Amino acid sequence: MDSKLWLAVAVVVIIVAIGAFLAFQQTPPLQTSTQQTTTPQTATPTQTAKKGNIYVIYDIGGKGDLSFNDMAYLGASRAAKDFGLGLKEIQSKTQDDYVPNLRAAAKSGDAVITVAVGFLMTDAVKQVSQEFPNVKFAIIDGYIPDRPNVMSVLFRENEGSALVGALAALTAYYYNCTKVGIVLGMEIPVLWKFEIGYAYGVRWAERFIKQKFGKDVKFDILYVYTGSFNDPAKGKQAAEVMLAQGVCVIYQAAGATGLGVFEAVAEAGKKAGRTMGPPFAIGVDADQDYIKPGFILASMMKRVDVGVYTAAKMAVEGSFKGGVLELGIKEGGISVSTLDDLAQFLEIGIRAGAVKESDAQNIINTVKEMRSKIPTWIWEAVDKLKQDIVTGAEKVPLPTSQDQVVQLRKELGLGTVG
Amino acid sequence: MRRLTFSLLNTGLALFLAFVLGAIAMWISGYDPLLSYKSMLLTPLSDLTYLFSALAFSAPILLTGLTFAVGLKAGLFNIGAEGQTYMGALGAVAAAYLTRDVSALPLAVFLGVAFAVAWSAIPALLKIWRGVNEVVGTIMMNWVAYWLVIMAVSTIFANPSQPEESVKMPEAARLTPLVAGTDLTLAVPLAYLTAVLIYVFLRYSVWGYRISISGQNPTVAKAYGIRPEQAVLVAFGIGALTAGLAGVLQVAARPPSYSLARNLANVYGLGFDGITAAMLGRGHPIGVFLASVFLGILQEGARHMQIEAGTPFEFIRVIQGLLILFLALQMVRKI
Amino acid sequence: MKVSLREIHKVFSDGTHALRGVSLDIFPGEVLALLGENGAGKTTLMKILSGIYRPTSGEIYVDGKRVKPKNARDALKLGIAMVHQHLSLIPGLTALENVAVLEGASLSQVSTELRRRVEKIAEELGFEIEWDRDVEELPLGMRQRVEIVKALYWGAQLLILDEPTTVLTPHEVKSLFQVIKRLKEQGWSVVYITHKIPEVMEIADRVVVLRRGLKSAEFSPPYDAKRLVEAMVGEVKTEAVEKLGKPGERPVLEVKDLWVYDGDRAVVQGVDLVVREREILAIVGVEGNGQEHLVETIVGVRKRSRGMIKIYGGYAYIPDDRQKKALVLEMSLVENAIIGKENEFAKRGLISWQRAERFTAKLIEEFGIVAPGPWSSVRQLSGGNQQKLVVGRELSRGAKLIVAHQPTRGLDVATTEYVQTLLMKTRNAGAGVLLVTSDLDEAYKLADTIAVMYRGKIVAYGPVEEMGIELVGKKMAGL
Amino acid sequence: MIDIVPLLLTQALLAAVPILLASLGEILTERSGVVNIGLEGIMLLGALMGPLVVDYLHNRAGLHLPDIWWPIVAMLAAALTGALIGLLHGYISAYLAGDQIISGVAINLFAAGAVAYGIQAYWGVAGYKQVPEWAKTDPIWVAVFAFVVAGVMWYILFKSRLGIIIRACGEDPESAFNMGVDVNKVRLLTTVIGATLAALAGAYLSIAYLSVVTKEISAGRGFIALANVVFANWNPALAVAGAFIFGLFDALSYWLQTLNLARYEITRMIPYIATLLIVAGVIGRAKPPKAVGKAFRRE
Repeated sequence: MDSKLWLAVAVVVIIVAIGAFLAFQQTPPLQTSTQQTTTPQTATPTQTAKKGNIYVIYDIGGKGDLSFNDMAYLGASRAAKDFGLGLKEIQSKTQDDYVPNLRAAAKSGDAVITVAVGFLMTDAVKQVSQEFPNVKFAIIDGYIPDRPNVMSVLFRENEGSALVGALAALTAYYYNCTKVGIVLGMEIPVLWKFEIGYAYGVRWAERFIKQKFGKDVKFDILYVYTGSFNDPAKGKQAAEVMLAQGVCVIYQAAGATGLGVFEAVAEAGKKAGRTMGPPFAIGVDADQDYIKPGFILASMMKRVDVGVYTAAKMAVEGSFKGGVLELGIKEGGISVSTLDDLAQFLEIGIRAGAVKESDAQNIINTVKEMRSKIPTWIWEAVDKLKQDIVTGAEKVPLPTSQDQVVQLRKELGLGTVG
Repeated sequence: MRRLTFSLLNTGLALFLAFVLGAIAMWISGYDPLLSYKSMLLTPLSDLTYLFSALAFSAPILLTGLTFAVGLKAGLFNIGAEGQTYMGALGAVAAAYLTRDVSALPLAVFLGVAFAVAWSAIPALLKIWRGVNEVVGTIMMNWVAYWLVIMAVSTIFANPSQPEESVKMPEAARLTPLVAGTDLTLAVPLAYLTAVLIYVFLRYSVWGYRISISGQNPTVAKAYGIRPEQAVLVAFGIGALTAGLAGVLQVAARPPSYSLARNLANVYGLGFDGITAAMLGRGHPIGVFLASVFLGILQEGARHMQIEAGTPFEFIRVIQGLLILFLALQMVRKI
Repeated sequence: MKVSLREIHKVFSDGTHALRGVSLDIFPGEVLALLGENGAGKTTLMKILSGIYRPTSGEIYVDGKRVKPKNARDALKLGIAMVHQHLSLIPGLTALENVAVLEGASLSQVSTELRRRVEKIAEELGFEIEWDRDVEELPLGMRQRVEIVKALYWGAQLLILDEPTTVLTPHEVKSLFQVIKRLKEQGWSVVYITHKIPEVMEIADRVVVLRRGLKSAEFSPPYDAKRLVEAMVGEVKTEAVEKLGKPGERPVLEVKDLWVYDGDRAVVQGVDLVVREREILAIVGVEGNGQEHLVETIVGVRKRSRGMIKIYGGYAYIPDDRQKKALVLEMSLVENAIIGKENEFAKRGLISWQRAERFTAKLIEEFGIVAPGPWSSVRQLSGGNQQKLVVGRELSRGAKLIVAHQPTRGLDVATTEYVQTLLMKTRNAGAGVLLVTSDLDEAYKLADTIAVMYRGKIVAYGPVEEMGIELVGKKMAGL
Repeated sequence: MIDIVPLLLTQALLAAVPILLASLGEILTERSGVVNIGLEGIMLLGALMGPLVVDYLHNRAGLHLPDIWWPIVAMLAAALTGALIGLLHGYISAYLAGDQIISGVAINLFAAGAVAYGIQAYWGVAGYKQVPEWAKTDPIWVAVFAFVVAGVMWYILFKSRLGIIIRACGEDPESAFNMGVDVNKVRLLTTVIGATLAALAGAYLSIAYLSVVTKEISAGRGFIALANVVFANWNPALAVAGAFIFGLFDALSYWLQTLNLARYEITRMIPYIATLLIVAGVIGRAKPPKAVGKAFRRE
C-alpha cells in the first residue's frame, strides 16, 4: 500500500465527514418525518420499557411516496405516541422482503400490531398470519377477509375520486372550460378506482349542470398513465400536454410523479400572470394543498393514517378482530380536504420544523382566497354528491377487473378528445 | 495463486474500510454502529429462518451476477440481466397461463429461458451486425422489456381475482419451501449448482475457453479459427440462460405469491444487484457465489438492523457503495 | 550540439537487463549509425536519450551539462528528437494536430503561423504531406515524414531515426538519404539506428555497434562489411539450411482474384497466387503495400470483398506481431499453447488441462522455450521465447500450409536462424509455406518462389532463380 | 393538432437538458480516456446538494442574499459536489489505476443510499422536498447554458489545442505522455469537469425543471446519458441532437397517450426502441476513443 492510497482514503473520509457535518448540523438531530417531533427514531431505553411496539412494514416505494407509506407512518407514529408504544419501521427493498419482514416482526414477540402497508403484501400477510396465528396484523389496501388475526383496511377511493371529479368539472365549467384530466402512475388495480371514480364524478357534474342551468355540457376527460410513481418529470410532461389541449383541472394519483403535475399547473398559471388557478391541480391521499398553494383546488384524502391508527387502537384496547375494515366517505376514511385539514397538516409540519410558521399562515391565506373564488354553489354541489354517496343514492362504480375497467371507460367516455 | 491472494486481501481490506467508514457515518448520524453491525451481520446467522431467507436472496443475485461475469469473460459489459430476468419471469407466467398442472414447471423453465435468450440475442446480434455497443443495446432492451412485461402482465396474463399480479403458478408446479416456515426453496441449491456448472463451463469447456480468448484478444481468436462473434453470442446466450432462470425461479420458487407483480416488484433490480455481486466476486463464478451470499446476508441483515438498531435501510446501500469503491482502489498491489 | 551518454544501464521492470553500461558521444554535424541486431539495445539506448525511458543508472550530458529528460518533450527542448520505428503519432488526430500537441494546452486554435511554418519545412525537404487528415489514414512513409517535420519544427538539432527504411520504398529511401545529407550540411546531428549493413555504408560518418547491451565496436569509413557483421552478431555458427527436393505439384493454397477493402480503399487488388507442397513462396515488398491485409484475409481475420481463397489441409499462422496477434499475454503458456486446437484436447466439449499441460511441456522442451513454468503468464517471457512458443505451437499443428508473416522480426540472430531452419524443415517435410517478409535476405535464403507486392498488387512472380535482386528492388519501388 | 408542436418541441428541449449536460460531461471525460458510469449517482447527489446547501445557508446559517443569487449558489453547490465526486473517481481512475467501472457502480450505489437518507436526515421529511420559490430559476437559462456548454465543448475538443491534448490522452496516452502531456492530470481534470456537469444536470432537475427533490429524481437519466454518448459518437454536437431526439420521443409519448392512440406501455417504449434503431441504423459502428477505460501507467 502506498501513500496515494492513504490520500484516497483521506479524501473519502473528508467527503463523508463534510457531508455528514452539513447534514446533521441541526439540533435536535434526526427527525424522520414532517409530522412527528416526539417519536424517537432509535430504540432508546425508555422505549424498550414500553408495552410493546407497532411494526410498520413499508412496501418498496417506502416513505416519501406521498401516498400510503407516508400516511401509514403518520397514523402509526400518532398511535405510538398516544398509546405509549414504540414504533419499528421496516423498509422493503423488493417484494421478496415482505415475508421475511413480516416474519421478523412477528418473531420479535413484542409486536402489538404489525401493519403491512400496501396491497402488494396481500399474499405475504396471508402466509405469515397463518404461521403466526397469535400475532395481530393489519393490511392496508389488501383484501384478506377470513383470518381472525388479520384486519384488512380498505378504502373506497372511487367515492372520493368522484367528489373531486365533480369539483373538477364544475370548476372547469365555471371557468368556461370543458376539459379535465387525470394523471396516474403505473396502471395497477388500485388506480382504477381513482380513474373511474373521477370520471363518474365528472359525468355526475354534467347531469348537475343540466339540472341547475339547463345546459348540455359534455366534458372531455383525458387520462394518462405515466407508468411511474417516482419521476416528477413524467408527471410534468403529461400535465403540460393536457394543459396544451385545453385541460384546466388535473387530478393526480401518481405518487411522487404527481409532484410534476403540480409544478406544470402552477407554472402554467404563473405564465398566464396569475397567482392562483385556473388551471388547477387536485391532490391525492394526503392534504397536498400546501405544495402549490393557490393552484391546488383540493385533495382527495385517503386517510390511511386513520386506518392504521384505528387498527392500532383496537389492538391496544383489545377490540381487535379479523375481517375487513372498509373506510369510505361515511366512515371518515375518505374525504375532500378542507381548510381545517390544511391547518392541521401544516401544524404538524411546523412542529417538525419542516414548515415555518409565517409560511404556514401565508399558505392558509392563499388557499382560503383561492377557495373563496370558487362559487359556493360548486362546493354545495360537491357536498350534495357526498351526501348522496353516504345515503347510497349515488353508487360510484368500483372496478375490480380489467374487463370492467375497459367497459366503464367506454361508458364514461374516458379519453375522448373533442 | 498470487492473483488470488491479492484478490482476497483487496476484498478483505475493502470490507474493513467500508465498515469502518459506515460506522463513522452511523455514529455521526446518531445511530449505534455496533448494534447496527451486530444485527446486520450476526442476527441473520442466529436463526435458521433468517439464514435461509438470506440464502433465498442470494439465489437470484447469484444467477444475474453470473450473467455479468460470463459477459466480462467475453470482454462484454453485458448489463442486460435486468431485462432478461423480466423476460424469464414472463416465460414462467406464460407457462402458468397455458397449463394448470405440474407440466407448467418444465414449461416455465423452457419458456423463461427461451424468452430471455431471445431477448439477449437482440443486443448480441446488433453488436455483431451493426456494431452497436452492448452497453447501449442492453440498457435499451432492459427498458423495452420493462414496459413489455408490464403490459403483458396487465393484460393477457393478468390475474382476474388479484389484478395487481399475474396468474399464479399452478399449485402443483410450485417449488415450495424445503423447510416449512422458511423461504428456502429448491431455487437456492439450483442457483448454486448453476454457479458450479458455469465455473466448469468457463474453466473446462471448449466454448468457455473460446470465450476467454475472444474476450482477452479477439484478433488472436479470429486468427486461429475462433469466431469472436460466436463467442459473443454464446456469452450472451449463457448469460441469458442464468438471468432467465432467475426470472423463472422468482415466479415458480418464491413464496408466497408464485406470480409476477404488475409493477415487477419481485424481479426489479435483480440484474443490477447481480452486477454488484459480480464485481465483489471479481467475475469469478465462485467469487460471485460468495459475494451473493454476502449480499443476501446484508439484505436479510438490513431488516434486523432496522428493527434492532432503528438504523435506516439506506445505510446498507451506503456501505455497499463504499465497499465497491474501495474494491476499485485495488489497494493491495504488492506484498 | 554535442551529446554524451555515460555508463547507461537499463533494467526493465520484468528483469530484462537491456543495457549494461554504454557510453557514447554524438558530435554536431555527423551521421552516427547505431548498428546492432534486434534486441541489442539500440532502441532502448536512444529512447533513454530522447526521454521516453528513464535510465536505471548513468548520465547524459548535452554540451557538457548534465540533463535528465523526463519525457520526449523535455528531450526536444534540449534539441533531441526521435522518429520511432513504429511511428508514435497519435491516431485520431490529424497530422497538423500531432505537431501541435507540443504547443501545449490552450483554448486558442492551432496557430496559422504553425501551419505556415510546418508547410514551409515540408516544402524545403521536398515532402508532400496531407496535413488535415487523420494520421491513421496516412501511408506509413508519409507518417514518417510528418514525424521528421515535427522534430524539425520543434527545433531538434539531433534527430534519431529508428530503422527508418522498413516502411519505405527504395525510391523513398533514396530521398530520405538526401534529406539526411541535407540536414547534416546544415549542422544537424543524425543518429541512424539500423541492422542493415548497406545502409550504414552509404550514409554513416561513424558507426557504433551494440551487442547484448554493450558497445562492441566503433568504426569510421571506409567500412569493411564483414567486420561490421562480425561486430554485430559476434561469432554465430550458422547451420546451413538445406533445401531438399523440388516443390511438388499439389497446391496447399490457392488465391484467385482477391480484393480486400479497408474502408473504401482497395488495399489488395486482384491477387492471384498458389502455394504448392514443398514450396516456400516469399512475398516481398515494402511494408504497407497490402501484405498485412492479404495475409489476414487468407487466415480469416479480415473479410474479403471479392475473389477466392482455397486452403487444402489446414493452415498454421505465424503473425507479424506476436503480442497482438498470436498470444494472449495475460494467459498462461498452456492456455496459449492450445489456441486453435482446443478441440484436440477436449472430450465431450471439456478440455483436459492435464493433457494440455503435457503438450505444453513438450513444446517447451522441443523448442527450447525458457519459461518459469507452463502455468506462468506469457507476458513474463522474453520476446524470443514468446516467438518460439508461437512457432512451436503453429508448426505442431501439422498443417499443410504455413502462413508466416515476418516470422523473424525482432528476434536475435540465433533465434532467427532457428526459426528459419524450422520453416525449411517443415517445407522439406512436404508443407507449403507462404512467407511474407520485407527482409530480402530472408526471402532469398528460404524461398522457392518469390512474388513482389506493390500497392496491393502482385507485380512480379517467379521462381527464385529468375527473380534477380535488382529486378525485385525495382518492382518493390513500383518501377 | 398542429398547435401542439411548439409544446412538444419545448418539452423535448427541457427534457433533453439533463441528458445533454450529463452526456457532454461524459464525452469530455471519455475523450480523455476515463469512463464514468456513475453519472446517475452524481446527478442524484447534485439534485440533492443544490437545494440542501441553499437551505442551509438561507435558513440555518442566516445568510442574506438577493433572491437572484440563490439559484446560482445552488448550482455552485451542486457543481462543487460533482467536482468532489469527480475528483475521487478521477483520482481512482487516473492515479491509482483502479477499475473505472467498479468505481462508477460504487458511486451509483452510494448515491442511491445517501440521497434517500440525506433528504430524511436533513429536512426530516421522507423522500421528497419542495424547493422554495426564491431558490428556483427558469429552466430555460440552464437550457441555454447546456447549449453553450455543448458549443464550447465542441470547440474545445475539436478546434482548440486543449482538445488536441485531451483527445491525445484518450487515444494514445503513451505518446501523449511522451509529448510532455501529463496524462493523468488531464484525465483527472476532465473527470472533475464531467462529474460537475452531471451534478449540474441533477441540480437542473431539482432547482429549475421540477422544483422538488425526490429520492429517485434522476430516474435513469444518467444511464440514458451514457447511451447518448455512444449515440453521439463522442461528439458534443451530435449529443445535442441525441438528447433532443430522446426528449422528443418522450414528449411525443404522452401526447399520443392523451389521444388514446396506444396503450401507455407502448408509448413509453418508443424512446428506447427509437434510440436502439437509430444507433443501429443511422450511426452504425461507434468509434470510441482507443484508450477509454484503460489506466495509463508509465514503464
